[in-house]
Amino acid sequence: QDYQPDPNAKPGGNIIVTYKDDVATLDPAIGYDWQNWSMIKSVFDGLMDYVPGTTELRPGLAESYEISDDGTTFTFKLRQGVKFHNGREMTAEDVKYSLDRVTTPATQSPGAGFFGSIKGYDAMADGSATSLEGVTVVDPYTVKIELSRPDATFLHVMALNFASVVPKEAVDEYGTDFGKHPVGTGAFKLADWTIGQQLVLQKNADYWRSGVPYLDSITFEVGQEPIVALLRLQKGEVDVPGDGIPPAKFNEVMGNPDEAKQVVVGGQLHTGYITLNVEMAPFDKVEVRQAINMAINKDRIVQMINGRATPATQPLPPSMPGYTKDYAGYPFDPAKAKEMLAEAGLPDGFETELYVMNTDPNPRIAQAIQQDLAAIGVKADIKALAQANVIEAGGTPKTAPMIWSGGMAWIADFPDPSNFYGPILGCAGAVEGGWNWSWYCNKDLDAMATEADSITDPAKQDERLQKWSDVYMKVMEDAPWVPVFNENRYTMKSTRMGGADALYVDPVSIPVNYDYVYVTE
Amino acid sequence: MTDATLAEGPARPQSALRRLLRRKLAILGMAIIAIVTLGAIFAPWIAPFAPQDQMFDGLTLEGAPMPPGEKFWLGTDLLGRDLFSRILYGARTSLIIGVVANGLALIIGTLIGVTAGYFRGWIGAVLMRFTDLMMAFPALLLAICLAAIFTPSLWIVAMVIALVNWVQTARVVYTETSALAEREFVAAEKTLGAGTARILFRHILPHLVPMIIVWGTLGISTTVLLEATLSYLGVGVQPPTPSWGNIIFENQTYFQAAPWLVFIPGAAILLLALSFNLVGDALRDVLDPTQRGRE
Amino acid sequence: MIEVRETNAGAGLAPEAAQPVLSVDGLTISVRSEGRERPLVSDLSFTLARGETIAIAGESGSGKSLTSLAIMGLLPPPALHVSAGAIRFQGEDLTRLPESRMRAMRGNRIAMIFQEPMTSLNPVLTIGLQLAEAIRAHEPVTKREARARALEALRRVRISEPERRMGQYPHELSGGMRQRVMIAMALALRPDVLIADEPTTALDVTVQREVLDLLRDLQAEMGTAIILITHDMGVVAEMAARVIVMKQGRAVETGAVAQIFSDPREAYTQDLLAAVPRMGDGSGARAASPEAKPVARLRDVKVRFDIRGGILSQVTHRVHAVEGVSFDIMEGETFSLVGESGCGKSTIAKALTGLVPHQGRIEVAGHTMGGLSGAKMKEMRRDVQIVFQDPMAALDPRMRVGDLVAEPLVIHGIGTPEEQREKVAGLFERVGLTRDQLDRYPHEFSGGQRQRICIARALALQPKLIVADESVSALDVSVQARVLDLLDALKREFGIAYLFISHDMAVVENISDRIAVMYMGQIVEMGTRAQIFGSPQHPYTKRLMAAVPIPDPGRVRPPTPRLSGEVPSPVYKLGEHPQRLSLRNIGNGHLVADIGLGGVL
Amino acid sequence: MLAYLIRRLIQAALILLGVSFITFFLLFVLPADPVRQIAGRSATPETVANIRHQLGLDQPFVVQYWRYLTGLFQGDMGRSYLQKTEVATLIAARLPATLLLMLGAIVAELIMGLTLGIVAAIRRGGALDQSLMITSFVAVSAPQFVVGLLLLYVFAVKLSWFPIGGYGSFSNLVLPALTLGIMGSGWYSRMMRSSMIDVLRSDYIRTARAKGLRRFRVLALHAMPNAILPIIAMIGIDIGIFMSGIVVVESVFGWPGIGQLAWQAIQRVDIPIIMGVTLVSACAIVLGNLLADLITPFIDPRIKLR
Ligand SMILES: Nc1ncnc2c1ncn2[C@@H]1O[C@H](COP(=O)(O)OP(=O)(O)OP(=O)(O)O)[C@@H](O)[C@H]1O
Ligand SMILES: Nc1ncnc2c1ncn2[C@@H]1O[C@H](COP(=O)(O)OP(=O)(O)OP(=O)(O)O)[C@@H](O)[C@H]1O
Ligand SMILES: [Mg+2]
Ligand SMILES: [Mg+2]
Repeated sequence: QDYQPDPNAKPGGNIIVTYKDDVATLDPAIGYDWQNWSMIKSVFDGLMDYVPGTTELRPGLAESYEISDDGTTFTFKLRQGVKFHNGREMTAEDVKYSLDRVTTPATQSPGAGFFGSIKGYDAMADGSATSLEGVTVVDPYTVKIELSRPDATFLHVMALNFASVVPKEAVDEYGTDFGKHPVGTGAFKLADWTIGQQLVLQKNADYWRSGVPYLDSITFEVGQEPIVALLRLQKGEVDVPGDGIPPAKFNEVMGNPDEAKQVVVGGQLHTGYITLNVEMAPFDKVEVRQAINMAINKDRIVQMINGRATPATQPLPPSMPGYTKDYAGYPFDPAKAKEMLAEAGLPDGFETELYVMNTDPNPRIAQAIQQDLAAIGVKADIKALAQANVIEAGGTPKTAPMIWSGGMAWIADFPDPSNFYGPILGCAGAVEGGWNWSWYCNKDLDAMATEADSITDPAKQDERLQKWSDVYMKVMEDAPWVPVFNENRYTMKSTRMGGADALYVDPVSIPVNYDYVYVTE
Repeated sequence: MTDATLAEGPARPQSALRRLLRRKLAILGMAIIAIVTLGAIFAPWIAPFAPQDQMFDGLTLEGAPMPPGEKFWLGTDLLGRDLFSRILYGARTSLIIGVVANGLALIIGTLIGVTAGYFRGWIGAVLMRFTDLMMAFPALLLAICLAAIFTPSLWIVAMVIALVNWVQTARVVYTETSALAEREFVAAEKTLGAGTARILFRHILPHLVPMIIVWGTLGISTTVLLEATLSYLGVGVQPPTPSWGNIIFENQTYFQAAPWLVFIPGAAILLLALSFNLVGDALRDVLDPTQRGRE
Repeated sequence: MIEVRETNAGAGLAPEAAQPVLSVDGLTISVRSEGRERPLVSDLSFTLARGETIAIAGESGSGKSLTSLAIMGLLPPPALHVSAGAIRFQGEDLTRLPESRMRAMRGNRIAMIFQEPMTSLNPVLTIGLQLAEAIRAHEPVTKREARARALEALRRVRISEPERRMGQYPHELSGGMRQRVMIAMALALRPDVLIADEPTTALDVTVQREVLDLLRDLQAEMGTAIILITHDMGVVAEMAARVIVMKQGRAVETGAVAQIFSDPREAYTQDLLAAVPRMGDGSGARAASPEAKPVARLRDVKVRFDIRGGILSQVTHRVHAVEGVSFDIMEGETFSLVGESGCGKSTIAKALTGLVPHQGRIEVAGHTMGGLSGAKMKEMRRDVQIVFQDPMAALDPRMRVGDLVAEPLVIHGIGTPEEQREKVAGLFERVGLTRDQLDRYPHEFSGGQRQRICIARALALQPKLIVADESVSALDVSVQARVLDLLDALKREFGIAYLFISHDMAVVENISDRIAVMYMGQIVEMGTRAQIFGSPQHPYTKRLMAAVPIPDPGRVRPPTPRLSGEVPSPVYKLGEHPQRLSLRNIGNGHLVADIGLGGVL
Repeated sequence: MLAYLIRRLIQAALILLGVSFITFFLLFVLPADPVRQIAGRSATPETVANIRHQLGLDQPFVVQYWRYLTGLFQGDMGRSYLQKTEVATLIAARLPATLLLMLGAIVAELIMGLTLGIVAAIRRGGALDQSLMITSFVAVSAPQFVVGLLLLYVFAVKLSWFPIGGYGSFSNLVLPALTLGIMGSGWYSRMMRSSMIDVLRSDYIRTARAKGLRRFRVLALHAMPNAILPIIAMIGIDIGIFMSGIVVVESVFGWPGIGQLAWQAIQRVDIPIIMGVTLVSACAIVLGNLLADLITPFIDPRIKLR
């Protein structure tokens, strides 16, 4: 099944998108910020792709693929005649080169770990090999990838930016500056980049998908305060404010019917949660963790952020496959929470610390949490720190008893339930420097997760999702997290922007799927 | 003592305080400072609500803060807390920063400036090079690093602010002291056998008072805002402890939607700084004997 | 500069003494303070005829400067203002003139030279610009013309190298040269009236001489009427035809100079004239008794100041401020140092009091200076005290005078606070001040009173030697006389020795026992008062003497050669040294240096 | 003069060395690990160790500092950990904008501050003086973010006199420079007022008036240069103070300067960028001070540089 482009779409035009933060790099092996994530998606392609506006996989540079019965060998047939922006045809060699590159430690890719299931990855990671053993070029248009274990998420991994195909000669030419001179096969190519000011992507006339993109070019202006971006949008100078509607203006925009019409609302693969460090007393007691879960007034927090989210019941967001629909989560019940604390031997509560990243609205949310905890006798000191310091504290043993995740994690890399487990709830992440900030390590669950991910047969997809659902339900029993809310997405666009609403809340392309939107004038 | 000295009584000039109290603006300034200080001290009794209380009716259903009104005199903030109570409690922090930290910076700056300005030679050279070095640091960066290394708390923040803010004072005091050290009355004191400490504290320091007052009063706003910047960067006073500065910074993007959240604490800072300036100006005139008879 | 202007056409050609160019009528200047009006100048009247010079004399603070400022319309608002009377300039009342008309008048028709040549020129603008702008402010001339006329004006005041001066800044000029520039500026537009407020008080005798001569010549040439303000009766006698004597804001006596000098009617005028030190009548001085021991011995004292430059800021030049000076001061003796500005007098005073490091040997009351420990130094300082030239500068303006005088007692830990206060009160009475003034601040005293306070402070420790560095130069004659009397009385009473530094030869002659004449850091002549004043040997000494104005209107001064060069500078490159003079004893301890030092002499 | 310059430059180099050492040390002890930022959330401990080794962050402090220093002497400021780009390139791309903004701000604050100060000095004690005093306190107490947005809202959005942010032309510069300059103008007006009052009392001003010069000429030519002397030294100090304002102002106006770069780098412990920005701004401050010192002799001929 493929996407049906909008029949009314008109080619041509330029749109202006703004961001506050600068774009760090367009190197697909490195870029991991949400600004460059979607830009890289438009400049590069991977073997796999998603149907625009959905979480459904579709083939990308691969025309088709085959999975062996044991789920460990993937054979991709490449499209022929796909040209890089430098004019050379893309071949299987490029695919292999790209995967080797992203897994080589010298590249310092933050996404290397996603490829851990490919045979030979460990040898790459410790530097003893220079090429992935499991990736073989069968012929110029066929590439075979062997895994060391069955991995049901592997097709999603191949749709990640990190798996984008890059031409070796361009990487060699620019070396570490490849990120500033990207060459890919995508719908757009980089036309101009004035550091700190703007970045212009230009339509790739030779794009292998026919008919798209519609836009002639996209200008990204960086360093723009969201409030100012909104003012410019209202004056018609900007088409999409990349950072969304600033909280300070949210009520004003939504209260104005004309402006509210320009807003597209959608879900997002996001969960905001509090980690409870199970290695630190008293969070080592499950009753305490459950009590905390019952103490948080999620509705109030959602109200405080102007209702831009829905209260969460579990780690997975509702739009994620594997979400347990009939699970109501812990009820908000401070009285019960207090009782449970008393049962755990803490009738007078206790003192603890809540780490939080220092950008609005996170300190505010932390203060709301703090107040809820105070109601059951738990006195939490807030430590609002720079992102890097919070991450540092989370990854250091017995340092941060509680962390509010906002601003740092967790928008899914790909729409699969496994993405919410490994590094942030599994044992693998519960190490020094890891991202499992609750230090929750349940071997049984790890085993269940591995089992689930070994079910590669598409026919058994439901069984797999059920397994994942079970995993997360078990997690909720042990309560290392307090899932607080799932953020919604509010994308604002200028009146001249066309294309289905789904494109503006595309779950994998934030803020907009650039390849398919168009302008109406 | 003898009758003669008693008889001098009326001729003896009135105390500085008495003369200060004759000035209307100075009294206004002192009154405001007193109100702020008392408000800070007695905040628990005056404040209608606890400063960290996030009240249910403090937010609209859409999550917007309440404008000033009957229940919340100065309105509420984004978490539904009473702004008036927060301003009262915030005065504690801001007074400590604006008065203690700023005062400490002034003292350090003055000491270093005076020492360097009076003792030429290597002591002066070393101190001034050190000052140059400190001046070459982007102050904010230094503050961020220092505050991040020591876990942030009100007193740490106050120290950090004092540590980065003395530099300009030192520079200016240095220049002034160098000039004073050349004045004839200093030479005259030396020939009387006056020791260095005596010359510095009895004769040079009093002449620096007017300048120190200008810097000190202008410095109040600057330090209070610096504390806010630090809070904003997460290396300042930790939430939910209010300070005038961090109330502004937390809410500055809302200055249109909820102007009271920015302009009321802003006015408080301004008022405090202005009051100190009024008192300072008056104090300067009162302490300056050459101004006597010209009031 | 030949030009004819409507208003004063022919003024120089046919001076009509009877027609006043300026008349002041019942002028009262008041200050508004604490809501009350207090008159500072009351009911002052006088007229000034074309080409005439009138002097206003009187003690400090008598309202001389205020009167001149009132004429210029420059009283500092809002406190000071003319509260009654009129100032008529060619029939127009200046006090009623709007500011724009008054501005047109200033500099053009009425010009003024101020008391302080050092601070009256803008330090950041060139001389040429400051001159030219005065011309351009009143006459529509091009920049080039204005410059040409400025240069012309500089030539007229006989400044050396006028072209170069045009591009120089005030600090690059000596005091005398600056005063010439001020005069050039004032006279560039040939004003009808020139007000000169103490034009020479701050200057050396030699320079004073030149400036006075210049003023007189220029007046003769241009026919400008001059109001000369001064407290120096010698200057009055030499320059003016008529004199107004002021006291406490009132004119106490007005008349022709000859008549006032010969037959003063008012008691105050008589006092004033009596107080004028005259050369050749020094009476009270005694020669030191031969058995007297020296309190201070200076042997080959040198003081040099380093001037740094270069990348490592190494010493490249040195100021040889004092270059091998030797003399003794005996107990109970007044030893005077005279010489032009910059010759090193103050530096010797500073070396003697330990304020600057020196080479050579200085012994004071048995202590050898240099390398003294802190405690020893403090002890030594009990024996030498210094009284500076400017009493205001020497007193910390933020302390009460009682505390200031008690300072030395506190520092040296003498007595309890009560005893100290008693002692200070006693000292106050001794120098002629009252107890109830103890709690006032320095600015609340007159200059003379302040100097007494300084003297009281110097006396507090009962020193053996007091260094008086120009201690009376800034005081007006009557006050000066009182202070000198005080010094003399103290000398008799306590046997204090003085090192007296002054450029006023008349004062020096009156009080000294022995005198040393300095030039460029070295002594050129030394001897008893009789030797120096009776038979000056060195040409430099002679020149100093000749420059002194004589308070006798009848006396006609013999023409002196005019010099306009600068005093040569005592700055030498590292390694170079000034030529050392050797002193010859020409009998009875009268020492004279070899003649022929420097180009000027 | 040349000798003076050389001596000052040597001094400046020493100061920069000190700044680099202290900053490097502070960043070394800072409780945040850049490697974790680089490695991402899916990294294994081996990967982290590997990256740490590649960057040399496992070496002792002295070795790391020495390496940085030697690199610096060869003109190498290192590579950004996260942007994977030469720091020199990043800074070079953004520095002109920041310098331009600072220059604009200095001009703005001088124009505003000096004018207000002079007016207050002339009208000393009057109602205008009092209200100008309050104005200067408002200027000093106003948070720059709010000032910036207010200016933007009024002059760009409502009145359309200036563009809403951006970079390139003079009209882009006006509002940000004004915002940054407002705080300084408060300080300057106070300084200028007292300095001007002193100067107006001086003898040479009386002389100028006695010459019959126009009031304007007396103020502009005779009083201003003298009154401004103590102010010039402040300008050098100012550049340091600007650094914090620049972060805010640049983001409000979308001004592509180093403030934003620094801000992002601090958030994510991108040490090479923090070091680079610190050194560059220290350089600016030191040179600013030097420049101020070099200018003074032109205004005041009494001052000789030695
Ligand atoms: N701005 C002022 N405010 C109040 N009183 C003043 C002011 N200026 C001068 N006076 C007073 O006016 C009186 C006359 O001052 P003036 O300057 O005319 O004295 P003078 O005769 O020129 O003395 P000197 O010889 O010391 O220059 C003095 O008592 C002085 O204290
Ligand atoms: N600290 C110093 N550094 C450099 N040169 C100095 C210093 N003090 C004095 N001089 C120079 O030393 C020389 C002698 O100065 P001194 O003050 O002793 O002269 P003076 O005879 O007291 O003159 P006056 O009559 O003007 O007071 C002058 O050329 C002066 O410029
Ligand atoms: Mg006078
Ligand atoms: Mg002298």
